[in-house]
Amino acid sequence: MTLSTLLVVSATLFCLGLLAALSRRHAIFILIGIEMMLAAANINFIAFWRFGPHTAHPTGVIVAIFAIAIAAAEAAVGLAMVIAVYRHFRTTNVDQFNQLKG
Amino acid sequence: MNIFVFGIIASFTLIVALAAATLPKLMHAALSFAVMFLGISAFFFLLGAEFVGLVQVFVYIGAVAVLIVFTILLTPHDVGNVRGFGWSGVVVAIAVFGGLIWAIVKTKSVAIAPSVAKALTVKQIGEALMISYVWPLLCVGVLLTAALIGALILVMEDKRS
Amino acid sequence: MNSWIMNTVWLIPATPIVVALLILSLGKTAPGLSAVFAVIGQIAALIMSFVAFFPTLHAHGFRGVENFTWFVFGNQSLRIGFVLDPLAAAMMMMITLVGLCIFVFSIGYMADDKNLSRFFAYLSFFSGAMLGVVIANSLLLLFIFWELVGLASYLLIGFWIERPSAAAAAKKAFITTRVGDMGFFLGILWLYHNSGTLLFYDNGHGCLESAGLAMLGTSATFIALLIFCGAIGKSGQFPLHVWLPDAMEGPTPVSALIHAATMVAAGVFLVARVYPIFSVGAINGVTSSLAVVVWIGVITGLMAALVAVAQSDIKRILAYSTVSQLGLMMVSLGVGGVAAGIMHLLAHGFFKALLFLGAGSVIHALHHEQDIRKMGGLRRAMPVTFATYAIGMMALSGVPFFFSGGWTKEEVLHATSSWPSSHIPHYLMLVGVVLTALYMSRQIIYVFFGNRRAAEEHPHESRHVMTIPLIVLAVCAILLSVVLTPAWPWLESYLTGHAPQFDSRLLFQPMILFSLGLVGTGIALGVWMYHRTGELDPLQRKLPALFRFLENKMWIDEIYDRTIIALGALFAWLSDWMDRYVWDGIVRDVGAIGQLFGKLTTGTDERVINAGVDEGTVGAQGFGRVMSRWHSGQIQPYLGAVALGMLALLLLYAWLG
Amino acid sequence: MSQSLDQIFIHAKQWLLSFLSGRASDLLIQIVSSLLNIVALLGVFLTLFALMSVLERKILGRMQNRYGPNRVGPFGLFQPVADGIKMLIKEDIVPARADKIVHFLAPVLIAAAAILSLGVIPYGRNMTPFVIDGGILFFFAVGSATELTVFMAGWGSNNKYSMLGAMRAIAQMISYELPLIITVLPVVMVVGSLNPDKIVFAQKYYYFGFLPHWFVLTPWGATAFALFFVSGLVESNRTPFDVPEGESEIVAGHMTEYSGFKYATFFMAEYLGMFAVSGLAVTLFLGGWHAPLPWLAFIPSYLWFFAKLSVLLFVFIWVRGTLPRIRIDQMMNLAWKFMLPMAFTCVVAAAVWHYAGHRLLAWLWSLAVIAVVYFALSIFLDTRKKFTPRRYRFVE
Repeated sequence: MTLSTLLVVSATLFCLGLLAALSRRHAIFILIGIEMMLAAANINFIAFWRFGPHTAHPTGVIVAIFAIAIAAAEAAVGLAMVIAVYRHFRTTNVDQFNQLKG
Repeated sequence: MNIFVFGIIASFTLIVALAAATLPKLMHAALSFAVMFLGISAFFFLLGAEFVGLVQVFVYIGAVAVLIVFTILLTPHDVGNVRGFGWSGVVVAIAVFGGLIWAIVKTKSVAIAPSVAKALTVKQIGEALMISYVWPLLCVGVLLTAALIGALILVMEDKRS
Repeated sequence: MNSWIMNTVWLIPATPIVVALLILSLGKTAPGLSAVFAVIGQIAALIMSFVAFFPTLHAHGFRGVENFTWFVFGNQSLRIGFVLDPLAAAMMMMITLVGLCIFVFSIGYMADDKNLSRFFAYLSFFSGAMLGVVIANSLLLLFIFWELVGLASYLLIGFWIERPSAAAAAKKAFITTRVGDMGFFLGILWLYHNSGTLLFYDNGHGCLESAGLAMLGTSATFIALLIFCGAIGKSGQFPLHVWLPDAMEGPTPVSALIHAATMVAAGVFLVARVYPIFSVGAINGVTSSLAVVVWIGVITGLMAALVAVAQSDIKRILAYSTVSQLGLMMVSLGVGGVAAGIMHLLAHGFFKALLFLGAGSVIHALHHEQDIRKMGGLRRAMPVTFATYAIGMMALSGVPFFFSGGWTKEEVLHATSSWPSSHIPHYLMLVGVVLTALYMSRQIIYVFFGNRRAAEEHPHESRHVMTIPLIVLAVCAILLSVVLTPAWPWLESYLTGHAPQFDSRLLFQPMILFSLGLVGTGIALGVWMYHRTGELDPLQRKLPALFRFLENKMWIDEIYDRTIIALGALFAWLSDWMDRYVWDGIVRDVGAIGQLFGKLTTGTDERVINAGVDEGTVGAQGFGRVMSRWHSGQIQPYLGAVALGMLALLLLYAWLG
Repeated sequence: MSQSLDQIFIHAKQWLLSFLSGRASDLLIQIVSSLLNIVALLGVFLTLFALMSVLERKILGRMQNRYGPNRVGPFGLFQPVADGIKMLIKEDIVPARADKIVHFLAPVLIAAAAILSLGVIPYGRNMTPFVIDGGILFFFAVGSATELTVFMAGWGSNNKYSMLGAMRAIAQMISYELPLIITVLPVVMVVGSLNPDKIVFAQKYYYFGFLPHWFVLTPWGATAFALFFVSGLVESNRTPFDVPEGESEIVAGHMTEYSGFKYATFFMAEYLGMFAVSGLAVTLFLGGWHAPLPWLAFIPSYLWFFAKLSVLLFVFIWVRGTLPRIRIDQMMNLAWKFMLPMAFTCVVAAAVWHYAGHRLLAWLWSLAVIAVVYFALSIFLDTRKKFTPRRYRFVE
């Protein structure tokens, strides 16, 4: 197991998140996809910390912890927005949210 | 650490992640999403960051996944309307995937084995958080409070209507 | 030791104010608790005053000052501070002790009121604000607390807010004192302009110290008179005395607090505090500003004493008596007897609080009957109230030897007799003494002697919580005379900073016998006139015209109504008319001109400028239409674009590196 | 003698593993060691579950003035065996419109979570099945998965009672998870570790030679223990907080559509969760496996642990036999208005304890902090005012 295999796994996870965010029509999938991408990024942080030269300083771990905290906040606000948008448009299909169309 | 355990965890995580991204039923996808974090936290355990793994499980399975299923319950929808699948997104995702893999393979400096390191204790993380990163920690606290209040205000029923 | 005292002296006014806020924050939940808090706060203030009193005892002429910068504007800094000298310490002792008695009395008197906690919060606030006035070392800080005192009096006079008369009286008190405060504030500004400081004592640079006073020059007279305006308003001097009798609309403990310890004392205290400004350039102890003080005091004292003779409301009589006594104090200050005036203020605080609380006890027993003609014969029903009330009456009338009021009044008369400018004030004050004894004996005969005329069948003695403060105050009124006798004038020397000397010969002077005779005359006259009283006042029977004149307070309120208030109404009507027809018309004309100009410019705009802009916008619109095709308004294409951009960056980076 | 008796299970395990050493790879030995731990854990706690189910019924019976089960075996002790057989041979019904996979996975996962959370508790000297630095965090991380599994049960059943029950369960679990976790914080703060073993070791001393150094004997520890215990009652859905499965209101909550062995699994998970919470309470506040008096230390440590555990379990049963169920709004009010502030107060009191210096002084100070907040809360949350005499209004 080398760093590159881990990176390949996290890149795959990232692209699966991107897939969920880009191709699904339900608004919640965008959030799920973003959370997956963030998780992939967290794996990278931890991996680079673990494989890097300074394992004594838990910098990567700290960044991951902050990322988790911020992702939780993002999920809370995002889901609240989904509910608010649903109340307004009576749908969660993101194709129909095109009020900003130019 | 050996390649066997790693392979099991990686395939488990990626299969569940694929399920989360593609399962037609929203609830199944959300539950797979929750299970995926078990795999990710296993990665963290494998990499010696037990604390982050536990926090990941705690936050995502305990809180975010519950939030998501609640949101799904609160937004009943006509299933046919949301069933669609955008193939352009698949193309973009595959293109990005190709680009990333190409970049990783091309970069020689990442093909390294892990160094032998002492296990990271919770105390070390706590000291780092409370000494070196105390301001970011406070900022995150403020951010979480703001997010809490903001989320509440967003979903609050409008009294007038 | 001293610095420790000075660093913590601010706690004395702060404690009651904090207690007031605490009580207000409790809300109506626990009225009993609020009373307990208020009393505890007052006891704490009393103990701290006592502690602060000690250093002033040891060194004669002690003066501790603690100044600090409040804020800085530009290159100037505004400094405020606290001062502790015999004047402040004695005042604090009096305020906290009398206040404590009144607080305790209120527990019984206001027991049935549903807003008890609000009442105690205001009382505490009132007491704290007055303590602030006393220890302020800056005219500005004093003014702030002064206004807080005014606010508290407004809140308390209008405490029974559901009564229209109480609300009106509160407004009247507030507005009338505000007239005086306007002058006071102008005086402060003028003083700051001339001397550059508002601190009283500041190591020789304060406005009351020689360097500061020297800078005032001739304007000192005007500054002093303007400051005196404030004292006129607060201490109810003629012509701004009209609010004080109306302030009787508040609950009786409030009247006691206003008349004895806090509000009216503030005016006299102010004059005593800034006395150096009044006496700038004095010849033989006489300046024009002090002469004004004297004459205002004389007019007030005599007029109020006359009016008091013909009043029938038990509290109004006491109110006019207060006005009259304040006039006496002002005279004393004006003729140079500062110590005598302050001593009279302190003694007056005790016995006037005693009288008011005694009146409150009577009123409480008679279920809020205040007309003395409907009282009578309460001597047996309320022995404690009667005994203490009699002591208060003796003290107020100025019976010498045993009662504090006698000695202090003696000092005042002594001071007036030696005023070089004129002897008329002295004689008029002697008349005032007779009148005081007269109306007080009239009141006490009406209330306590004779037959029972009250509608209430069985009036009974008040509860212990109300009688014990009366007894305490009565004891104080008597015991205080020990330190006031001319034989051992301890309090006077304490205030002036000399060592007291014992000289028993001074106890018996012809002056004292003379005044004893005057007081005796007054009391005898009262007994003779009123010993067989009915519903109709003997004076009213004999001299109905004079009685009506006095009963209606010399028609001063009516005169104000006809003159000042009518003038104000006229001005208001006039300015309304001007606004409506004159200024409005001008504004309309200006508007019309503007409109015309606007029409002209519109024409130019539309024909000339718009044409050019229109051409430009058509081009921009076309470009925008092309660009807007890219904006689907949906989030996923945007996300995809971001992903593609990331991919492009990645490829670029890989290609370069 | 007592030493060897104390470590008898450790020695037994090492003896078993010694057959493998030298013949198998390290990984295999590690796996076998873990398996042995798991087997021991499951054996002990499933037995305890069986025992508990019959004892609960018997004790409840005594409390309600009747005999409990007393037909099967001596004193009815074989009742759980009979129950087990009955559960196994019952028909397993899955509703036609149910989400089959989710419906099946829910009981499995809920039991798994409960068993996992049992893994980090030290049962005796050197007897922690799964040693991990952040053991307490592990406990709560695994415990938080229960919410999702309850939701799966409710949603997968496709039944409105199940869904309502699941919603209630999640609402109360989330609400009470906060006090549950925050009351652990003072202990963690004072010990300075999330490791259960270290927390137990920190309580091994005795004041004056006889008074144990347990955290429950400090003001903040006593308060935190009380709060923790109540939150534990809620987390394990026990009376008086059994709102999610109140049979008189919503049949059986999220377990309505389960029958046979799946129902038994839910039942078991609930009991295992109860054991886990009690075990954690023993570890955190009651000195873990330490003896209450120094001269009783010759009794093996695991016996002490299970003695304390049984006392707590008895209290669970006792509470169930005594108190009626409370309403969901009362529960939420209790959690957010009283328990959460009190839990934070415990944290503050523990900090005061830590910095106050002298022990007696610290004791008094932290008691003062808690007492002040307690009385303030009791004044502000006083609801007696609401019960004023009713006023009737008539048409005039």
